Amino acid sequence: MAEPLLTLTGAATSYGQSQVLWDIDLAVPAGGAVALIGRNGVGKTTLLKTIIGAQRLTAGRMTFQGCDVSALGPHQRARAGIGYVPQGRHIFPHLTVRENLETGLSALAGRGGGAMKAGVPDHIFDLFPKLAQIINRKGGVLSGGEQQQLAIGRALAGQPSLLLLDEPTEGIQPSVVQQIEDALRRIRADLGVTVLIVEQYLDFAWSFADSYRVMQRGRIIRAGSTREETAAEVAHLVNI
Amino acid sequence: ADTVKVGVLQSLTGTMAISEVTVKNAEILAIDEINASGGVLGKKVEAVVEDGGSDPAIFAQKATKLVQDGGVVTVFGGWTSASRKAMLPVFQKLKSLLWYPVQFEGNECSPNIMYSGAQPNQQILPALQWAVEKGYKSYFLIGSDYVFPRTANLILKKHIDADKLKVAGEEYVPLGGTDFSAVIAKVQAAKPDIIFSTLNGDSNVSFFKQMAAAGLPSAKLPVMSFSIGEQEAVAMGPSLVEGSYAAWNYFQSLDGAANKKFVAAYQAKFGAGAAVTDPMVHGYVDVYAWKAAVEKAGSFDPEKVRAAAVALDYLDTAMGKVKFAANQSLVQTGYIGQLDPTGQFKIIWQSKGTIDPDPYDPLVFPGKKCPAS
Amino acid sequence: MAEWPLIAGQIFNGFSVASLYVLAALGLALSFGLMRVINMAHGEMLMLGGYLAYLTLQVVPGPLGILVAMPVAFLGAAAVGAVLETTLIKRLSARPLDTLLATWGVSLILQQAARNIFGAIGVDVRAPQWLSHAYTVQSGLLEGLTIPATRLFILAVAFAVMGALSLLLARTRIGLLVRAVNQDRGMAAAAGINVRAVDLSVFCLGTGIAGLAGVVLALLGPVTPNVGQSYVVPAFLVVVLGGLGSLKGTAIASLIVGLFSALVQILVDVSLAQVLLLLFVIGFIQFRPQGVVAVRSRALDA
Amino acid sequence: MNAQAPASHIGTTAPASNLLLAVDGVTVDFDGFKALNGFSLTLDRGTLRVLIGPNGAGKSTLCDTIIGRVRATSGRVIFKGQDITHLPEHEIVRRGICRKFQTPGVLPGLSVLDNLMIAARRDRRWWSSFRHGVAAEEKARVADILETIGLADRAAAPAGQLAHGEKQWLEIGMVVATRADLLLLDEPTAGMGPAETSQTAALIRRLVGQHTVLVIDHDMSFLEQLDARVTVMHQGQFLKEGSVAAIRADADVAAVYLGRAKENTHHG
Amino acid sequence: MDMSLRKNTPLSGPLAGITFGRSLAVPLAVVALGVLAPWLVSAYELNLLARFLAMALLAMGLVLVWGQGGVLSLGQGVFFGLGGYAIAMHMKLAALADGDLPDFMVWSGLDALPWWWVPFKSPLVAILGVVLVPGALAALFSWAVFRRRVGGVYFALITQALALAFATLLISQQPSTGGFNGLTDFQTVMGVDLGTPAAVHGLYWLTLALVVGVFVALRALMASRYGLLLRAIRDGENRIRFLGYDPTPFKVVAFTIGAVLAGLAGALFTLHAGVVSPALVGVVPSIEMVIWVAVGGRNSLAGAIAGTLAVNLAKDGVSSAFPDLWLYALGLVFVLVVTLLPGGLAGLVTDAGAAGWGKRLKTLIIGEAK
Ligand SMILES: Nc1ncnc2c1ncn2[C@@H]1O[C@H](COP(=O)(O)OP(=O)(O)OP(=O)(O)O)[C@@H](O)[C@H]1O
Ligand SMILES: Nc1ncnc2c1ncn2[C@@H]1O[C@H](COP(=O)(O)OP(=O)(O)OP(=O)(O)O)[C@@H](O)[C@H]1O
Ligand SMILES: NC(N)=O
Ligand SMILES: [Mg+2]
Ligand SMILES: [Mg+2]
Repeated sequence: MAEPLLTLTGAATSYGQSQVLWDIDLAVPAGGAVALIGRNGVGKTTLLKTIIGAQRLTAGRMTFQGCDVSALGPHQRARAGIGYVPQGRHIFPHLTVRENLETGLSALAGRGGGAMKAGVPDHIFDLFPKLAQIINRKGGVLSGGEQQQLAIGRALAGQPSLLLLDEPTEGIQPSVVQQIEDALRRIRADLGVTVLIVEQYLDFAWSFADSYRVMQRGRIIRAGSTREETAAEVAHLVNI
Repeated sequence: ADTVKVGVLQSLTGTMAISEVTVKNAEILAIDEINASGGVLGKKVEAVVEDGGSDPAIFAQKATKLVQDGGVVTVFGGWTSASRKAMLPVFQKLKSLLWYPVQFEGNECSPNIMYSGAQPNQQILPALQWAVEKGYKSYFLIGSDYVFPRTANLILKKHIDADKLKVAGEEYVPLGGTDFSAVIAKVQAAKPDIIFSTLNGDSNVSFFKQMAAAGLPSAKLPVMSFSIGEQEAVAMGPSLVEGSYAAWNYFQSLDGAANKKFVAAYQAKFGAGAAVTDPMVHGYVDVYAWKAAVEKAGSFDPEKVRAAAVALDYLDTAMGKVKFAANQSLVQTGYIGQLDPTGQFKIIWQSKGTIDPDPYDPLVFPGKKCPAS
Repeated sequence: MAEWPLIAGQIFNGFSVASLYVLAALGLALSFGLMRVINMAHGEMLMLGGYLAYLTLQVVPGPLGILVAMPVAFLGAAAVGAVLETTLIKRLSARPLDTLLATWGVSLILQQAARNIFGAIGVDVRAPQWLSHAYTVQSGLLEGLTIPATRLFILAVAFAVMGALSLLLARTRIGLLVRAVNQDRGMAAAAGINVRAVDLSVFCLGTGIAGLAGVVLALLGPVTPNVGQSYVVPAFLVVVLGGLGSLKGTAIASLIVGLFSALVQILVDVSLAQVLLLLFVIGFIQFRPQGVVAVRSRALDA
Repeated sequence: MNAQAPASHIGTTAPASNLLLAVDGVTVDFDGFKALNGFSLTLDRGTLRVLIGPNGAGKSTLCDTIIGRVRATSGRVIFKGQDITHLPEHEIVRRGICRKFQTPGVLPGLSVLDNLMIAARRDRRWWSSFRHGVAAEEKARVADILETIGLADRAAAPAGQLAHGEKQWLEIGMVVATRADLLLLDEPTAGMGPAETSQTAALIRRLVGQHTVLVIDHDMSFLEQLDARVTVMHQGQFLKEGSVAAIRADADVAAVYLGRAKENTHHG
Repeated sequence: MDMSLRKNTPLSGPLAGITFGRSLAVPLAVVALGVLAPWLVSAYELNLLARFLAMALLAMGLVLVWGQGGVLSLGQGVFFGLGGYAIAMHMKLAALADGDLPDFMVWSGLDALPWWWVPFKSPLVAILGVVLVPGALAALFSWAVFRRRVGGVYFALITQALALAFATLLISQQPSTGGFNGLTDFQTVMGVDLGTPAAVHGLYWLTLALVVGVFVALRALMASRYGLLLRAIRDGENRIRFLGYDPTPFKVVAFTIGAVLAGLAGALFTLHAGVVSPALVGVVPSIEMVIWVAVGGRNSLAGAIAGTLAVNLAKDGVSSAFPDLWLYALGLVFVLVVTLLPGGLAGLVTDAGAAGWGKRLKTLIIGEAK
């Protein structure tokens, strides 16, 4: 198989004095979908933050598309092609939906001038038609579900090759959850985007991802394929 | 020991530093000269310099420090009346003597202070006398908002009224104020013959610039200033204030060997272009007067020095013949100068002889007295 | 009535003072509204602009010197702003009260530096001949009303700067990026925005405008080490009144402050006008606590 | 027309003995956009009500209006027979309503324990804050809640350092600690795993009776565990009300909210 | 469970912050040294110490207002001034024969005592005025601002404008305030001759006692539920509202206490310095007051005292010898303390603080480490 799109080797990080991640080894193959599962507080979000560069590695290293990116800042990693949808809807509250999406275009800087000028790609509105309806409303006044769609749309505007998703369906109405799930599948299929997703619901994780990683207390304690094992077989690791 | 300590207490920091540092320089110059020529009563004079920080409370604190802990026999210093007022109780309590070098509003007569700066009747009133002689009828009074301008204007108003002339307006701006648009509008509405200005420091620049911009340069509407000296004029760009008037007891352009010698000595030490102003000369004269008084008394004791100082004869100084009167203020001459393009004043008028200092204007404060003799 | 020229004059003066406040406050409003940075050394950027104008006029005397001085002062102040931002402000992001205090320390240092370099007493910047006249109404109701050309010039500069700035923010991506960074730095970076570059540009733009303001202030007043101090407190009040650094709010607030001061000065002196202005501001926030232009948000701690 | 309870039932003079809250024809207009449009709702004492509806239906806005964070353009909110529509927020809370926000609102610089202590305090008037003692009853309750929300071993940690899910728990704990009569829980399980979700459901069921609880959530399996009456809202208006089963079977609800996948076992 | 809960929590008693035993020895020794100071230092140094201790009262107030409440006031000079003027007005009147006017009123052209001066003839009114006038103004002002939910930087800027306006007002109302000169030349207070050593020592000890008393009282207050709520409001004012608390009175109380302490400080300072003037109340002195606290540590009462003494002693020593250097030093101290040492001197004392300092120093030298 080809070289993984993203690798972490011996990665560790901490908030101030308290270490949160220990010795993380992770490889995400290009075109793949990896689900990161684990109880509350085990460090899933922290791991994604480390990958986007919002948390610094205190040990280990990270490569993306074969290059060592350990020393790069978040915006450089975004420009290299990592898109990030954080937990808790971090949209820009005083920017309109359109402007929020346009901020995502910044990740295109240095990747051919035309793409940024062309504006927000249409396929985002195909994936999330609601966004087109509320295009001029301020992000801060949107409902939770609207904000989540916006956050994903913004990440896609930067045309990432790797998309980091932190519990994207949290707080979303069932029919939109469906849409988001469909959208994510289409993102993988049509755009060829690689996905690393944090998800607490094993059913969805299993139906969406090819492989999983279980985290416990800041470590990856188990890795496997969702095709070879059933969700029930790993559930005990998550639910204790 | 064969040294005697004196205090030099001026603002070296804060808003007043700009003016007071020059006075400090002049005082130190005098002390150095005295030491070079053998000191006082055979002792070298050691200057203990302290910073008043442009804050009256610090002046009081430092005055205490100098006299109580520093062992100085006398102190030269102060500029604002606020600093003098704050130091006054200290000198009274510690029975020491302060030499104060700046023109002020009078209304004070402490045995522990030697007032060499002009009393109102030695600066303000001569200026009014000159203006009346010139035929100006309508006066607009502008000042920075503090004690000297307000008291000076109080005196001016009484005298203008008494002379049956007109006060066209009276306006104050906060110290350091820079916006004169409203004041100038009021001046334009009042159409005075002359402006009497007790504006201080930076505000003068704004005032003259905005007057010129509004079509009222000094040539059109004369201004008589009581706080613009050579230093300020040079800094403001003399062309801005060219033709305007000032009243002082000293101008750098004064004739006389003593003045030539003083200016040369000062410029030798502080740069060829350094401007010399009235308060600086008063500070310089104070030190020499102190020396003369000490020698006359044969003692450094403040009480004896004070007694000797008021009994001295006329001294020949850079500002002409001066002496301390019985009320411890300086008997001196009033001059009016007109600014020329180089920042020097052309002396266009002077009082008839020296003027005896009078802290209490008889028109404004009838009944209060502290006579010169 | 003899009062009319005075009242009309004061209304004009209100606009004129407002134009000074706009110029002094715009930079503050930018860095405050967009970065939450209160730059207490802003006044010293005005001062710097004044000194740069003085230096420029030494090199380029003549009628056009002042026009050369404006870009020079803009760039010079922006450069100092860049140094300030990279050495200090960036270390204090998200601590607005601390930036306020630290920049006050900077302001002390810059004032003292100016004192040591240029002397405590200040330098002279003179309006060129083509600005040294006044228009006077010769007849009619407003007979006697005088409008100085310098003040018209400053008014024009204020309008030009406002216009250029709103165009810049509206027509280029910089405005968008700046707002995004302000609202959520971490997320902005993750979206690919170079937050450091944005911070730096905004701050430099703000100090640059202050430098420009310093040039025109020098036409009306002195250039001294503490010239900035006399403008910075009212400029802060403008920012408070204007509401979170919106340009429109800053402009309206400047006008309110300018007209208020000018009109009450018909009745009271400058000192009292200053006190009344503060009372007015406190009264004003009883009705519009968010300032002239309010920003709404659902966030719990916006 | 959509009011599920006739407005005439609601009045400040004669509150029905069992009636705790009545939202009476409330409209909230944001610059022309009506987030709530003549919406009415009544809650009886000691009951549990579930509120669902599409994203943007106005559920959070309803909570905002009840708690005073957003002011009704028209209509009234009656609580315990009194009109609270225009009271300041803290006054409304003191009358016995507490709300959990959709994004956790804990006090980041304070310890978990202090967060709870502040919430548990009965007397919230400023002049009574100068004493030091803490009522034994409050202390016991906080200890109890700490156990329940599983944060006992993190009691001294600053709340800002908790993970998202832990913050959710803490905020639920804070709401419970206030002992308010009416608890508004806006998406209490967002970010929780299935195990925690079940625990939350159990906790809420225990609270009912002593408290009146309004739960908003999108997780149908969670709502099933709650097994309460469900009100569905849509575009700021009342759409349907009924049991969980009835709602799941409803075609209108499916159309605007559930979507095609009724068989979906987790969120919907 | 309950036991472990109570350990190390601020809720466990009024003196929870103070650990008894060994650590009490240091403060006791310091206080003892303070009590003996009149015999240890010169009269001038004692006067300096007395002034600075008076200022420390104000600084401790800022710890409550700024450190605990997160409310930065750039207008403490106003309240300092009000306290100072209240006592100074009394002393001016006390020195006069019946019917006489203070000198500055006479030469400002006033012929009757302004009505608001009259009550200050009474020493009781003056003493009450020292705390009530600043307290009432602060309560009114802060209530007007806080109730409209204006805070943070806005509040800081408004207080700065307040300082400017107050100083301007004092100066411009010369006939009744003494203007730029302020009030000075006091002889007696409450019938005691201020010049006698007994009066000087007595006033010094009074100041010291107040510093100690206020220290203990504020410490207890910060450990009380009020202190906790104040910190909670600093953290999330809106969150607190939705827990049923009205943040406004808490902030108003803190600001008022800060103002009362400033007023007290101003009165004592005026007694020690023998002068009160607008130079003490304006924008710059008000910011300098914040520097004392920033240097000492905004969350530490002891730090605030230490910071006040340190900055003012340095000012006294350095500014005369190196006037130019002093301003650079002051500016630099401010920049460095705020950026590298947000906990101030107090932060240095704790081990964690020292480690943090080392780290920040490293960051400064080597570069970003976030
Ligand atoms: N800013 C922070 N400072 C200190 N500790 C933190 C911070 N953010 C998170 N932590 C701690 O790091 C650990 C991991 O947190 P993280 O947010 O990565 O968990 P998570 O697996 O994403 O949990 P959840 O499922 O609840 O979102 C937790 O114990 C949390 O308390
Ligand atoms: N302050 C505001 N200004 C303008 N529009 C607003 C404001 N607050 C909310 N809205 C709009 O009102 C609608 C209802 O929002 P609300 O948050 O109540 O929805 P919700 O039902 O809670 O949705 P979700 O389930 O996604 O949380 C949304 O479309 C939102 O954009
Ligand atoms: N004495 C003066 N000029 O204040
Ligand atoms: Mg998480
Ligand atoms: Mg909601």
